[in-house]
Amino acid sequence: MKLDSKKKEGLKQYRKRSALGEIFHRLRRNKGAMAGACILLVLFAVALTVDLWLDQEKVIGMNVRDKLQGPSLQHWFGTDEMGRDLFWRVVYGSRFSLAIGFVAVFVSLIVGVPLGAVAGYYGKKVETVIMRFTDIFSAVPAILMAVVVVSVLGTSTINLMIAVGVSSIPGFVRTTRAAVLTVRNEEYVEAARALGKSDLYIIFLHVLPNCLSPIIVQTTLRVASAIVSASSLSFLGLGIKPPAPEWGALLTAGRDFILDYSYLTFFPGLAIMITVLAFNLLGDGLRDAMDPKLKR
Amino acid sequence: MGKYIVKRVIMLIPVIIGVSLLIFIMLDLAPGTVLDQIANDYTPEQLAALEHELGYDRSVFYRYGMYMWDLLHGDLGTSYIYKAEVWDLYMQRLPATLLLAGASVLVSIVLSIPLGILAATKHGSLTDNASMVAALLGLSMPNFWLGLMLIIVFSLNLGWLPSSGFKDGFRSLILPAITIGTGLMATLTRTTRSSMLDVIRSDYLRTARAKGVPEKTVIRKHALKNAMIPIITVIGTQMGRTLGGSVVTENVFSWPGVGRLTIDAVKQRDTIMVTGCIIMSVIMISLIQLLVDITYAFVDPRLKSQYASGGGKRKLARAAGGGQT
Amino acid sequence: MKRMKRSLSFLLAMLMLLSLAACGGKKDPAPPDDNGTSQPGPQDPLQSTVVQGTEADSYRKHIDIALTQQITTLDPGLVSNVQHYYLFNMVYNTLLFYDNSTKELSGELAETFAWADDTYTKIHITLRPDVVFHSGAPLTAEDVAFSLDRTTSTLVTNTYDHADVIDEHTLDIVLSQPNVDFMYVLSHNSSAIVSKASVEADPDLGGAVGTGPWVIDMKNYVAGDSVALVRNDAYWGEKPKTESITLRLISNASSRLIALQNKEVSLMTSVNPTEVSSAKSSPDITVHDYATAQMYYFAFNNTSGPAADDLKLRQAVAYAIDREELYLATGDTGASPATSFWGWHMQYYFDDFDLDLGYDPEKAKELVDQLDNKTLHLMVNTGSSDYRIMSQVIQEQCRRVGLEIVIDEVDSAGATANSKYASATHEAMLYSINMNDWDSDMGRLLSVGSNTNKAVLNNERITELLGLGVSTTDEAQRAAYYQEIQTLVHDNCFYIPLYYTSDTTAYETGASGMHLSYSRDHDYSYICIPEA
Amino acid sequence: MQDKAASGTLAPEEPVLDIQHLTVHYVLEEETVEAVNDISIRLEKGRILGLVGETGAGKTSTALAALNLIPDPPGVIRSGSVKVCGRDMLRMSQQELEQIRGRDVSMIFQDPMTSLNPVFTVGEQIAESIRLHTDCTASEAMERAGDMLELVGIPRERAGEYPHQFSGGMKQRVVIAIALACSPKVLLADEPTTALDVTIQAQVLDMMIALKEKLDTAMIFITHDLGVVAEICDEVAVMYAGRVIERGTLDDVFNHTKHPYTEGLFNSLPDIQDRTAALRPIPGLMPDPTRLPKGCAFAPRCPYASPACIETVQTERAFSETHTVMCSAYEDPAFHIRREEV
Repeated sequence: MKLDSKKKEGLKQYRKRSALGEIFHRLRRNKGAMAGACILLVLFAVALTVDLWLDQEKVIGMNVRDKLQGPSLQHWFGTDEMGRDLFWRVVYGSRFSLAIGFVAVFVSLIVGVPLGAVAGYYGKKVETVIMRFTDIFSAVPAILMAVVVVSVLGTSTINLMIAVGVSSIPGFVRTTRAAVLTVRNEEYVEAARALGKSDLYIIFLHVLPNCLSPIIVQTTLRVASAIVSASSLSFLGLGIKPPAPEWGALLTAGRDFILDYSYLTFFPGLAIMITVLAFNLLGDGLRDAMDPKLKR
Repeated sequence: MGKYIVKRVIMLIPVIIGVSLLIFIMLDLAPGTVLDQIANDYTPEQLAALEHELGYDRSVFYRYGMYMWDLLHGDLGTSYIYKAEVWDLYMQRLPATLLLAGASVLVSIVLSIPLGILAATKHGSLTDNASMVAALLGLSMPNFWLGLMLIIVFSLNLGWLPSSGFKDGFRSLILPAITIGTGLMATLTRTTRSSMLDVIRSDYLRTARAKGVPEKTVIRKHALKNAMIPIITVIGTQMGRTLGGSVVTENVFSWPGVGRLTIDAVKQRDTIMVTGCIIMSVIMISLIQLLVDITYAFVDPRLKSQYASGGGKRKLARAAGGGQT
Repeated sequence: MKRMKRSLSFLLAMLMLLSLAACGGKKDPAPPDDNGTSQPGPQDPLQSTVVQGTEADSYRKHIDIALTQQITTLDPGLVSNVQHYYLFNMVYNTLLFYDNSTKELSGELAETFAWADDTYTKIHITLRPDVVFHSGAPLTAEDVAFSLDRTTSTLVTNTYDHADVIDEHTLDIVLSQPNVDFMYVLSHNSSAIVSKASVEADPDLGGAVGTGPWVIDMKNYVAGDSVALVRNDAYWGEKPKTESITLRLISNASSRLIALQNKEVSLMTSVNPTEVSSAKSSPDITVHDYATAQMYYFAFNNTSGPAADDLKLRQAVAYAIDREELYLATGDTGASPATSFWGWHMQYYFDDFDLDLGYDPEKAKELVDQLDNKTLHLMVNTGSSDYRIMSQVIQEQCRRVGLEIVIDEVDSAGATANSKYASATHEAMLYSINMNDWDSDMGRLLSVGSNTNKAVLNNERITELLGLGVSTTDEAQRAAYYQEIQTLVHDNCFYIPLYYTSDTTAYETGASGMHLSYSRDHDYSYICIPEA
Repeated sequence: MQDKAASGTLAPEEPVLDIQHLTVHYVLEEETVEAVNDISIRLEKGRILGLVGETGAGKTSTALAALNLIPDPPGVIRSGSVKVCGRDMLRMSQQELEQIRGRDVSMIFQDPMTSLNPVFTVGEQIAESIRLHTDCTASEAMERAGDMLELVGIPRERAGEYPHQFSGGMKQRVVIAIALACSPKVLLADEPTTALDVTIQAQVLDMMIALKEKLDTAMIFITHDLGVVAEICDEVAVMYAGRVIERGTLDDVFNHTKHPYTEGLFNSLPDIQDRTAALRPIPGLMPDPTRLPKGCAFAPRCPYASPACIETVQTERAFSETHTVMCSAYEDPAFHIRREEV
């Protein structure tokens, strides 16, 4: 009896945290990831509430007398060719860039994940067809694919999001498929199958929830690259057009002044860099935290 | 080996067929055709004749069939924007593209591998964190922005390096190569780090240390060579991808690479040019992959014997490559 | 919806600023000249200039020149646009030479040239005997006939029928219909002379063999990016002082200026308007700015769509547009407003119309009130930032008078495709034209079937007048014909001319020998820079 | 602790390996694994010490500490000294360490499959050690590597082959050849035969004994196989939860077993005489090395344990000049374990 209680205690000692808790715990130890998460929190807070506290006049308010002034205490990032305060334009632009990043990735998520799940779950011919198609799709460089899609759909903010989203579909198909492959023969899936549940039910309620971690990592990293891609498209003249204060557009507009007023290019680029870095840090941290190889 | 190459070539065929069909259909959905681009250069009668000749009076599948027929005969077709053979146009751009891709990957290698090794040997330390942030920084900067900033500093303010073109040879190459190379750093550093981490914990490194092998040699000789396969895989992938063209950087530095050629062709609805460029890039990527596979054998004797016995090496190489994407 | 509102408010704010700027900067209208017509075009147009330099003992051997757009092909028979003319001017010769500062034609490859009949359908030409192609073959009448036969340019093909070769150096050029301006066409790059033997030997690249002072270095040619040229030491005329020139594309204006400042290139066109002052302040750079023969215009589809049968709608738009606001918005400070749909530099320019369709929002409002349909779709090629900006300004200007402009954004391929004459689907679009010096050139925009006829105009009287205009050399008659065309176009608002653009060329201080022209097809053949 | 423990009858010279009060901990983020706790081991020239214990008892950590090869982080050597031929491994510069490792002391690792570097030929791997520690050219080193291969029973022609071309037993021979390449004075053999099948085990063991005789190497033989210990060892140390709980000559430990844990180990062996007898495994598990009790770590599993055992700090108790035991039960002079009854 005495031994029994000891045994229990021993078992308690070995009890593991829940998988999610473990991931979160390891993530918290990653200083980079935490820094990224903090930056993102601030960014989200700003992007979501900017309408409430930022006077529109600051973003669009033009004041020719103040045009093209270098950074100062009054105008932290200086002013643009219309005398608009660049700092507030960058702040306001956060909602465009974040929205583009998320909507674009959402587009590739809703297409890529089901395709990857189906490919991984059914295997055989279905898989071959989907994966061949993915191979073909990814043979076209992402930026080129985005340009083609914009050519087909025309230029607009929504189309830009779709274009960027479409070009990252193959990544999601591959990630999801790989993840599904690892769980499709797990016992709980077999059990659900034995219970006669429909494939769709099994995929969405049993398989996908257990494949979330790589998809979450992929999502975080893709949001980062989507923001860069979108700004690249703006740069190539296919993205969002000025005067919308999207960062890529701000940057592109600044290029015309780069000789004399390089800060107009510098600050929006800095904003993109910090945001994307934050996503990348978080994504990288998540990947590390979810990587079973590093558990030892 | 010969059999292996043949197999690779055969595997290329469906991708080429598929990718060209994809491009044909998508560009057909976009408004306008290549003929509209050159419409001002021709009389309506000539245009109508051209339209018939190029199959623009028939369906996209007819044109695709025509293209495939030519392709079967080794003809990549003619660009009606440039009024020249796609093959010739591609070859005009290839030297600059190869140079830039090579230099960029080199920059990435020179920066990433030491950084990755450093991070791995100091796993979990501040150095590790800082190295990874440094590597991610490259990925997080929009290429064109970094390019512009480099131009401002090194061309405009310091006047050290040219800002455009590639006629100055090595000097012209520096800024664009840094621009692309730093963007490639993140993946390579990460791969080096995790691959080194796997190896550093391995028993055979302990054996080496127990023999009294100096730590530097342990890392540079014993560990690195073992960690090389995933690293080479990533280098190959990056080389392949940069060979497909780096549109944005080429744009910033007015670099005559295939990326700009391809994007311009999309804008001009030059379907044949776009398809040709992508087919060439698929072939290039495949060539690089072949090269990478051959390199594996030099790095890992286990794979060499796999090659010798034939079969299963792709799987093994892929497994050894580790799941980086 | 909310986002749309916001972008509208952006635009509104921008426009308010612009109108402020416009009010402040408005110059006095040009005083009417003796004839009572106000002076067209820019106040003091730079006609054409050869940049003068000092003589030196030695000159730089190699010069790089920045292009603003692609050179896609080397063959003058296959393409016609301003970028290619830089190249064609250097590599090829034409039969005649037109000096646009004296407005006179002289022989280039032709030793003599004259109309052979009085119906203006046949030109008799004798060639210089001492001309050889870059391939070494001598120039013959066969080459001339061959070149004119193969060129695809509508400038030539519209009236050229065939050439009768009389002997090795003599031929008659026969036209399908009278065209008194055809000699100008023969001076145009579209009728540059290529070697028949070379083209027949190599259909793809043979067209790159000309007779001009520069030879294309095929080994270093990268289509769409750069063309390397070496001096033609066997040239029949004056030989250049520079040994080799590379024309290469730097499509971004700021990048071009950086390359110029960094001495990577020695000459560029189209300095970014925002950077002109910066460029001018640099002692290493000389900047020329000048009015050009390029005109931006607004074209209604006059065959189908809401504007086709609705003169009031067209006029309402005309009244609503404030041209000055347009070019201030695009940053083209050297631009001048266009009143008549004609080149300011052309001989028969006319703008003394009875009906004044100048900016008048009140009249526009009145007309709009009478309209049933108050919406118009404007197709905009987003490949050009000028079109994009102008469309937004026009949208706002029309909104102010109660007319809704819906902007349909397409890329340049889409714009061309949707506005083809035979199958045009646009309701209205913005476009531009580079006008040649001779008045009949406007026929490109007015004649039936032409793809550059963006108004999809099919007006019998205009067609008739265009024919009459080229069938006589009587200046008074021609003036009357062209005046009538201009009045018709103006009063009916088939097109609304917007403004004539200005342009800049910047080069390394000390460079000379370039022939700069308002027609923008500058000739860089004799550019040279003294060795420091 | 009683230093005199293992001296006396043995050769009077200085021990080649002298581990004193060694404590090794693995410091993890939240907990500390107390792998080795204050152990001392002496080993004289030419002798073989069997280090016995369950998995996780700290045997390998002890051996690694002897080479100063404890992975850091997370490993920390808290205290103690490890003298190899009189020089303290734990207070040496990295360079000095690299000179001594492989030359004076070397180690054979547990798993031959993973202990060889897959991308170098076995010849290179043996020669590397020779080149590092002796003054010779590359070809001489390769020549001697060939000699070593022959010594361990592998034809020298195979020096140019890669590890994956060898079988498990062959690989272990290569590992042994690497360890012995420079005739070290001390050899730490960490379960060198565990990964091999039985017939090959015997071959490898015979070979090691022969080599030991030839090179006069002192050896610590880490194993949990008591049969092997009986066959080759001169002395035995039994480890449990990071402590040496019983040590002595082979005869002391095998025939005069004192510690209840050692007894448990013997009891859990199948009895060859009585095949019908049920195995008597030790109940329970090793305690969590992150929270060892203050007193005896074996107490929770010990059939003789009294509540005091867990609380009392254990000290070594000498039964003879060579035989010491760590068990507080012997405070009671009447205490004896059942094995002695038999």
